[in-house]
Amino acid sequence: MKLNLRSVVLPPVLAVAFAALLCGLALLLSGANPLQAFGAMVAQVGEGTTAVDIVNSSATYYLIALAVAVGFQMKLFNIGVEGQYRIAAVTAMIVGGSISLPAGLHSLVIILVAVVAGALYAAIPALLKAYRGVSEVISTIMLNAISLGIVAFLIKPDVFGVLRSNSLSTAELPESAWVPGISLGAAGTVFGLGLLSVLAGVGYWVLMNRTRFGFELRASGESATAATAGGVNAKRMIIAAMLLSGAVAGLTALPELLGRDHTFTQNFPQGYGFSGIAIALLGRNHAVGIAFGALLWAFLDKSALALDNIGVPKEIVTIMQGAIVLSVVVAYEIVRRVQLAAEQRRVGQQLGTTNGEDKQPATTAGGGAA
Amino acid sequence: KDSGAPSGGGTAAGSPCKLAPKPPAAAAGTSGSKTPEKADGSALKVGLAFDIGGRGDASFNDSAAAGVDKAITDLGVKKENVKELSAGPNESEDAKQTRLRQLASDGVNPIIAVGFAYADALKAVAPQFPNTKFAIVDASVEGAPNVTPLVFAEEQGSFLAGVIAAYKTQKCNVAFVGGVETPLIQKFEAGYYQGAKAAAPDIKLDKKYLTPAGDFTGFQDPSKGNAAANGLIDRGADVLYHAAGASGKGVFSAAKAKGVMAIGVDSDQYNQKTVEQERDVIISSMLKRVDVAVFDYLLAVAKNDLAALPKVFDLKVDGVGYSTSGGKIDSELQAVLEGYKAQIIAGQIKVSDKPTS
Amino acid sequence: MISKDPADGGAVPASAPQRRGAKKLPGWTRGLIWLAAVVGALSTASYLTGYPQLTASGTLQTALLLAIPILLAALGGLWAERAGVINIGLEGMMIMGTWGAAWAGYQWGPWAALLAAAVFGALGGLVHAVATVTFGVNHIVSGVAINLLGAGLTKYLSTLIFQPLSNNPRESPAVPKFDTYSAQPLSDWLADLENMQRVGLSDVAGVLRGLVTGVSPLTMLALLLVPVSYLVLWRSRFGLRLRSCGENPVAAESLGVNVYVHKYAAVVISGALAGLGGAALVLNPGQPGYLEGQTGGRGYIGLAAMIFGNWRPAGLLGGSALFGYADGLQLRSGGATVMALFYAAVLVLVGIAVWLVARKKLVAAGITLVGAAALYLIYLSVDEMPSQLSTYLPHMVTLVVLAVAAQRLRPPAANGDEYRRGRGH
Amino acid sequence: MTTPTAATEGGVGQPTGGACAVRLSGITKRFPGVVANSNVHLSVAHGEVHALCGENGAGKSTLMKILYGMQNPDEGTIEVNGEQVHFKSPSDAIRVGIGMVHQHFMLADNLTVLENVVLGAEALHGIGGKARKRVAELAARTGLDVSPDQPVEDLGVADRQRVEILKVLYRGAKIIILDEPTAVLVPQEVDELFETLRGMQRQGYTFLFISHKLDEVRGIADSVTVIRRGTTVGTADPKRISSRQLAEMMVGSELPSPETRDSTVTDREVLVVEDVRLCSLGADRPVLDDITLTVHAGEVLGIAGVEGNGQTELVETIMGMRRADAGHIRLGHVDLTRLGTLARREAGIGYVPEDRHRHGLLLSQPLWANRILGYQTRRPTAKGAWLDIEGAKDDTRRIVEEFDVRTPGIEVAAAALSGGNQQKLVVGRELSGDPKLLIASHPTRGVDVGAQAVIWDQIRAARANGLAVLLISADLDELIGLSDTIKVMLRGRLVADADPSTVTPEQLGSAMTGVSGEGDEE
Ligand SMILES: Nc1ncnc2c1ncn2[C@@H]1O[C@H](COP(=O)(O)OP(=O)(O)OP(=O)(O)O)[C@@H](O)[C@H]1O
Ligand SMILES: Nc1ncnc2c1ncn2[C@@H]1O[C@H](COP(=O)(O)OP(=O)(O)OP(=O)(O)O)[C@@H](O)[C@H]1O
Ligand SMILES: [Mg+2]
Ligand SMILES: [Mg+2]
Repeated sequence: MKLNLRSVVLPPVLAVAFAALLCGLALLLSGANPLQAFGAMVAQVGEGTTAVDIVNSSATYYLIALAVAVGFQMKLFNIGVEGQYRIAAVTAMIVGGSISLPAGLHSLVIILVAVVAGALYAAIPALLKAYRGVSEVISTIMLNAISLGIVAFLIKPDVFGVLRSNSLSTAELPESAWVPGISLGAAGTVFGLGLLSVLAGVGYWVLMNRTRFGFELRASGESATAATAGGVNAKRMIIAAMLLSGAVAGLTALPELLGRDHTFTQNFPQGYGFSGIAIALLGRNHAVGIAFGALLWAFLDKSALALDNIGVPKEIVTIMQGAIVLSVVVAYEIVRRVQLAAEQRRVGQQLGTTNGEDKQPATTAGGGAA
Repeated sequence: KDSGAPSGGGTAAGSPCKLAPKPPAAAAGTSGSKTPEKADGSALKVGLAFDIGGRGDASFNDSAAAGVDKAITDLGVKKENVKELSAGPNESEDAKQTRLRQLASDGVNPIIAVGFAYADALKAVAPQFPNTKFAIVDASVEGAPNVTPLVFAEEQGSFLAGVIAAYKTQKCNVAFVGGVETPLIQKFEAGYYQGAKAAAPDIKLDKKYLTPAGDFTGFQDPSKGNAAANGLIDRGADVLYHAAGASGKGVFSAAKAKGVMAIGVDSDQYNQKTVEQERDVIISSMLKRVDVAVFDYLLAVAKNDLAALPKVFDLKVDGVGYSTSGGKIDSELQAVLEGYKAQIIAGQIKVSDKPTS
Repeated sequence: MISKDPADGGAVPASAPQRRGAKKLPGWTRGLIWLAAVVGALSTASYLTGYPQLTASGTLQTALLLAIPILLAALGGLWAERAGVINIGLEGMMIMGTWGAAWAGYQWGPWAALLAAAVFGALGGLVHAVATVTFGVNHIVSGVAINLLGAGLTKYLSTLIFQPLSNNPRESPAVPKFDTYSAQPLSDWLADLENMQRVGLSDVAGVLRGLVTGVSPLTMLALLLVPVSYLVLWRSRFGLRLRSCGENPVAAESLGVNVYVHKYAAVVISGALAGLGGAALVLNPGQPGYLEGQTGGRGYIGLAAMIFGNWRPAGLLGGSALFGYADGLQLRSGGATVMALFYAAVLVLVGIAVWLVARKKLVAAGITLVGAAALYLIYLSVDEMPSQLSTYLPHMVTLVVLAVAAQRLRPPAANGDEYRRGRGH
Repeated sequence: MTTPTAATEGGVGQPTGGACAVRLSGITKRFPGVVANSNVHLSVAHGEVHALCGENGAGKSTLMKILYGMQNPDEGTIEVNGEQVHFKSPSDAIRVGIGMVHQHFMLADNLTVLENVVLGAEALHGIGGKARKRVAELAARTGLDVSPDQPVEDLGVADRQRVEILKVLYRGAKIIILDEPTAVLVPQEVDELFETLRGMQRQGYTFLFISHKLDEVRGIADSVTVIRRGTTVGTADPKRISSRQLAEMMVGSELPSPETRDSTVTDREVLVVEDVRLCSLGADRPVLDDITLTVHAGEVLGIAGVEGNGQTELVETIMGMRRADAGHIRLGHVDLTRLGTLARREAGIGYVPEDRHRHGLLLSQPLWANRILGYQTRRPTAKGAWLDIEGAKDDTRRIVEEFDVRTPGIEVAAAALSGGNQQKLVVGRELSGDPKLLIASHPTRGVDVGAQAVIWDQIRAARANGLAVLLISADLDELIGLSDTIKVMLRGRLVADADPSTVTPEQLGSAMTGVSGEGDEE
C-alpha cells in the first residue's frame, strides 16, 4: 500500500472537525459556551495526571481494539471481547493472588494465564461457529452476559473472593506480581505493561502483513471461497482467529490490574469491549490507525471530567464519540470513492481507453448518493 | 378491562403471624434529643464527588446533596463555594482519581466522595493532599488518616423494616428484593430477616436479587424488579422490602397491582415524586440518613472536631431509621419499633450485617 | 437434445438438491408440534419435580412482558436485514424510543408515547440509512456509532428536559400507562382450571391464562406486528421488493425496483419498531418512565432473537418467547425452579432421541441420549443453581438451544453488502 | 405500442429512414477513466435477431444497459418504435416493451421462481394466484418445468436462463436483449434456446443478442454489429461473413484456434482417480459415482458434460475441497485421498477454478497478493511461516510479462482488471511453481479471443514440458481442440470416451445428454 498522506489524514481531521461543530451546536442550544468547553478539553491535557491517564487508557483500549480487529480481519464479529477480557482478568488475578513466585516470573505467569483464559473463553463461540454454525454474534452476546455471572460467582467470598469494606474483589496480588510503571512525578505513572500494547501492535502488524497465518486470515476475510480454493482450512481459521482474538482480549485489563489496582473488584468498569469495537473500526483494523483511534477515544473519555469540572454537560462526549465514528467512516468513504475513480481513470489512461479530449468525469464520484 | 383492584393476589393462603412478645417500651425521647449545634462554615469550600447519577437521583447522591444543602442554610456555607462533580457509567479508576484531584487542587476542602466506588481512588489521592480533608460514604479507607468514613448500620434500620413487615403481613410471609447482590445490599437483607424473625419467629422469608455483584443493571431495571416481585408475591409474600435502587419502582407497582404492601429504602419514598402513583402501598421506608452524615461531617469540620463524629451512623445517632409518612404505622406499632430500637441501641439485640444463608 | 425426463437422460443437474417440500410439513405445523412438545415437557416436568412455576400463569405473563421489548427489537432487525442492512444499532434506536416515549407520554398519554417512540426510533433508523445506504458505510460501524449517539443524545436531552421536571437528570417524570385487559370470563375459567392442579390440564390452562390476562394494548400491538410483518414482507408487493433488495439488489434494480427507496423505508421502519420496543420498556407495568440504562442490552438480545429465528417473523417470536420465558422463570423463581427446567430439557431430548431412532438415525439418537443423561446427572446432583449463574439462564438456554438445533440459518444473501446504483454487473 | 412487423429486413442494419424497433444514435457513456461507449450508432429492425459482437470490455453490455435504462448515456438519443425516449430507470424501458436477460444472472437465489418473475411487475397480475397462473402459462413456452414455488437456488443453469427469459416475457416485452445467454449452455441447450428464439421471432419479437461464440452468432442472427473499444466498427450480414472475418473486425488480428498439433502423451501416470464416490446430503443418488480416470504426463484429458452433472464436484473432490466418500486419488506416488487442499496443491496441482471471482481471486487485494494465494507456503512467495513479499512481487511481474496481463501495475486491485486479464493472471499463477497437474475448469469462459489465444498457448507449452492437464470446458471446440483424450460425464458417471481427432461437437453433445447409447467413438 502506498501511503497517501492526504487521503489517510484528511478524513479523520475533517470528521473530528465536523463532530466538534455538531457538538458545538448542541452546546450552544443548551446555553453553554462551546469555545470554553473545547478550551477546557484541550487544556485538560496539560493538567494533573490527565496526559498520563490518556496514555494509560489508550494502552488498554489499544489492546481490546486489536483483539476486535483480529476477528474483523476475517469478518468475524467478535462482540465477545467484553466477556473474554473479564474472564481473563478475574482468572489471572485469582491465580496470581494464590501463587508465590519471584518477581518478574510471577507477572509473566499472570500474563500467560490471562492469555490462556481469554482464548479459552473465546473457544466456546469459535467451536460453536466452526462445528455447529452458530453465529458468533449471538453466541458472544450471550457469553458476555454469562461472563458477568461467572465473575460474580468467582469473587464470592466463599469461592475465591474477599470482602473488603463494602466491596467484593479477588485477593490482593503479592508485590512480586506488581509491574512497576514509569513515574513522571506529579504527572502520574505510565503503566509498565503499556509496553504490552506496543508489543502487541507490532506483533499484530507483522503477523497480518508478513506471515502466512496473517495472509490466510485476511484471505478468509476477503473471500472465504477463494481462500478455501487456495488451501486455507476455513474451520481452522475460524478457531485460530477467535482464539487469537480472545488471547489478545485477555491482556486488556492487565496494565491497570498489575500496574495499579492489584486486585479485580466488583466495580471494575464494563464496556471496554464496545469501545474496542468502535476503536478498531475507527482505526480501520490497522495497527497504527487503531493507535490513533485509541488515543482519541481516551482523550474524549477524559474530557468528560474536564467538562463536568466547568459545568458543561459531560454527555456531549458520548455524542461526540458517536459522531466521530460515523463521520470518520463517511469521510473515508467519500475519499475512497474519489480515489477509486482516480484509479480507474489511471488504469484507463494507461490502457489507452480514455479519449484525450474527455472532460474529466469526476462528477460521477460519490454519485451513488440518493 | 382490568380494574385497578388487586387481581386475586397470591396463590398460597395464609394468616397473620403469631408475634413474639413485644419488647418493653422504650424510654421516651431517646432520639431527637440532640440540641441543634451551631458552627460557622462560611469559610468552607465544599466538594462533592458523586457516584453515577449525581444530584437528583432520588437516592444516596441526592441524600448527600441534601446534607450539603442543609449545611448551606444552617452552617452558612456559601453556595458558590460548593462544587459538585459526578461520575459517568463505566468509568475507569483513574477518572475517579482525577475527579478527586481536580477538586483537591482547586483548593476545595473538605471533599466528600459519595459511594464506596471511590474507596480505591481515595486511597491513592488522599495521601497526595495531606492537608485536605476527605470523607467517603459507605466505605472506609485504611491507612489514610485524612479520610473520614461515613458508614451506616443499614442492618439496624433494616431490622426495624423486618419488624414492620412481620406486624403487617397477613400471611406471615414476607420477602426482600435486592438490586445487585453486593455485600452492601446483603446488609439490608440480613437486618430485615433478623427483624422479621425477631418479631415473628415462624415467619416465612423469601428473597430475590436481580443481578449478581458486578452487573449493576440490577439497580436500573424496573422490569426485572417487577417480575421478581410478582414471583415473590405469587409464592405468598405480602410485604416486600426492596433495596434495588430504581428497580424498586417495579417492586412498588407489582405490590400495587396485587394488593400487597411494600417498604421503601434510603429516603422516605412515600414522598418521592416518581413513585407517587404507587405510594399507597408504601408502609414505611428504611431511612439511611446520608444527609445527616454529610451534615454532621461538615459541622465537625467547621468545628474542627472530627473525632466527635460517630464511627458508624446507626440507630443511636439517627443515621438510620424508619419513616412514618402515609400513616400506616400506628402508634402501637411505633411503640414496638421504638422498643426494638432501644434494645438495639442498648446492645441487647445485636444485628449481624451478613445474611445467614 | 435436452429432455425434461430425467429417465431419458436429461439435463437434470446432479448436484441440484432434490425438490423440497414433498414430504415436509409446512412450517406452521412443525412450529405447533414443537410448541406442543415443549409445553408437554414443561408440564410433565412441573408435575414430576413439584415446581408448578414452570407453567404458572404468572410465569407466562411475566415472560410475555419481558419478551415484548425484545420481540419488537427483533422485528426491527428483521425489517432492516431483510432489506440487506445489518442493524446492530437497534440498541441505540431503542434507547431513543424510550426517551421519546417518556417525553411524549408524560405530556399526552400512552398513545402519544407509542407514536413518539416510533418517530424517535425512526430517526435513529434514518441516520443508519443515510450512513449505510447513501454513503455505503460498513453497517456495523454505523450501528455502533448509532448506539453511542443514541445513548449520548438521550442523556443530554434528559439533562436538558427531564431534570427540571423530575429533579433527576437520568429519569423522566412518571408516564401514564395503558389500561390492561383480560379476556374476562375466559381468564377466570382458566384460573379455576389452573388452581385444580390437574396434571396437564392445569398447566395448559396456566399457560393460556398467562397469555390472556392483564394484557395491554401495547402487548397486543406487538404480537399483532408479527403476522403483520409476515404479511407485508411475504405477501405484499412492497415486501417482495423490499426482500429482493436484501437478496439481490442489482437484480431488483434491473427490474425497476428503486433499491434506495426500499432500503431507506426498511431501515426507517426498523428504527420505528426498535423505538416501539423502547416504548414497551417505558409503558410496561413497573416502569416509571424513562430511566438511563433502562434498555440494558435488550437491543442486542433482539438482534440475537432475530438470528435465532432465522430471519423469519415466527422464528424470532420463538426466540423472544424463549428468552422472555427463561428470564421470567429465573426472576420469579430463582435457582431451584431452574433445575426443574433441566428436567424438562431431559424430557425433550429423550423425545428427540426416540424420534431419531424412528428415523433410523442411531448415532444422532445416541449423542442426544448422552446429552440427556448428562443433563439428568446435573439435575440429580445439583439442588439449586448458584444465583449468580441462574440470573443468566436465558442466555445459557439460548446458547444451548442454538448449539443443539441443527444450523440451517439463512441470512438474506446480500445482507451487509454495499449497494450502489448502476454499479452491478 | 405499435404492432411489430413480422418482416425481416435484409441483411443490413444501416440507419435507415423506416421506424426501427430500436435506434441508438450517438450514444456516449463515460465511466471514470473509461469511455465505455463513444458515439455508437445502432439500428435494429422489427422482428430481427440482431447480434452484437466485440471483445471483452468493448462496451456491449454497457450499451445494452443504456438501452434498458440501467445506465444513463452521457450523450446520444434512444428511439424505440420511432419515438424518442428517455429512460430514468429500467421500469421506463420495461414500460415501452424492452426486456433484458443479463450476462450475469439477475436472480435472487433465496426467492422462489414466482417471486423472481413477478418482482417489479406486481402491477400486472399481483403476486398471488393470478400471477402464478400466468407464470405457468408462460413457463410452458420457455420449456421451464419447475414449480413456481421452488427457490431459484435449486435450479440448474439452463432453468435459470429460462427463468430469466420468463421474467422478460411476463412483462410483455417485445424487444428482448440477451447478453451472452449461451455462455453457460451446452450445444443442445443452445439449440433449444435458438429454437425458442426463432419461434418467438415469428410471433414478432425482436432480439438483441450478444455472444462471443461467433458460430452461434452466424447461426441465429439476421444482422451483426461489431463494437470495438466502445465504437461501432460496422454492421455485417452474418450469412455472408466467416467467423474469422468477424473476429478480425473485432480485434484486428487473426482468430486463434485451440487445436493441438502433435501428441506429447507419455505413459507416466500423474493423476490416478480410482472408484471415487461422493454423496451429498438429501440427494438420493451419489453426485459422483465410480469415477475412475488417469491423466498421464503430457496429456490433456478433457471432460465433457452438461453443466451440473458432477464436473464441479469432481474437480473439487480432486482439489480436496470436498471429501470423497469412497475411492482413492493419487498424484504420482502420493496418495491424496486424506490430504487437505493445501497439501494437494503442494504436491503439485495447479487449479484454474471455473469461477475466478469466487474461487480464484482476492478482488480487493493487489495483484501480487493474489499471486500468493494458494502458494502461501512455497517459494518464491513464502519462506517458512513468513511471506516473501519481494519474491511475490517479482514473480507477479514475470506473470504479467509472460502472460500479457494488461494492467497498469502489480499494485492495482485485482478487481480493476477486466475478466480476461484476471483469467490470465490466474492461469499464470497456477502454471508457476512447475505443477505436475493442472486442473483447468472453463479456462477461457467469458474471455475474449485475444486472451483465449494466450491462455491456450500457455497450456500447450506447459503440456509439451510434461504437464498433465485435466480440462473441463463447456466450449466443445476448445475441448476437442486441446484434449488428447475426452471423457463424457453424465449424472455423476463417466459414461463414454471420445477421440478428439475424430469426434464432432454434435456427437459429443449427444453423448453428453445421453441420447446416443453407451460406447462412442469411431
Ligand atoms: N459500472 C461501471 N463503472 C465503471 N466502469 C465500467 C462500468 N461498467 C463498465 N465499465 C467499463 O466499461 C467497459 C465496457 O464494459 P462492458 O461491460 O460494456 O463490456 P462488454 O463489451 O460487455 O464486455 P464483455 O464481453 O466482457 O461482457 C469496461 O471495460 C469497463 O471498464
Ligand atoms: N460495478 C463495477 N464497479 C466498478 N468497476 C466496474 C464495475 N463493473 C465493471 N467494472 C470495471 O469493468 C472492468 C471489467 O469489467 P468487464 O465487465 O468488462 O469484465 P468482463 O471481461 O466482462 O469480466 P467478466 O467476464 O468476469 O464479467 C474493470 O475494469 C472494472 O473496473
Ligand atoms: Mg462483463
Ligand atoms: Mg458484457
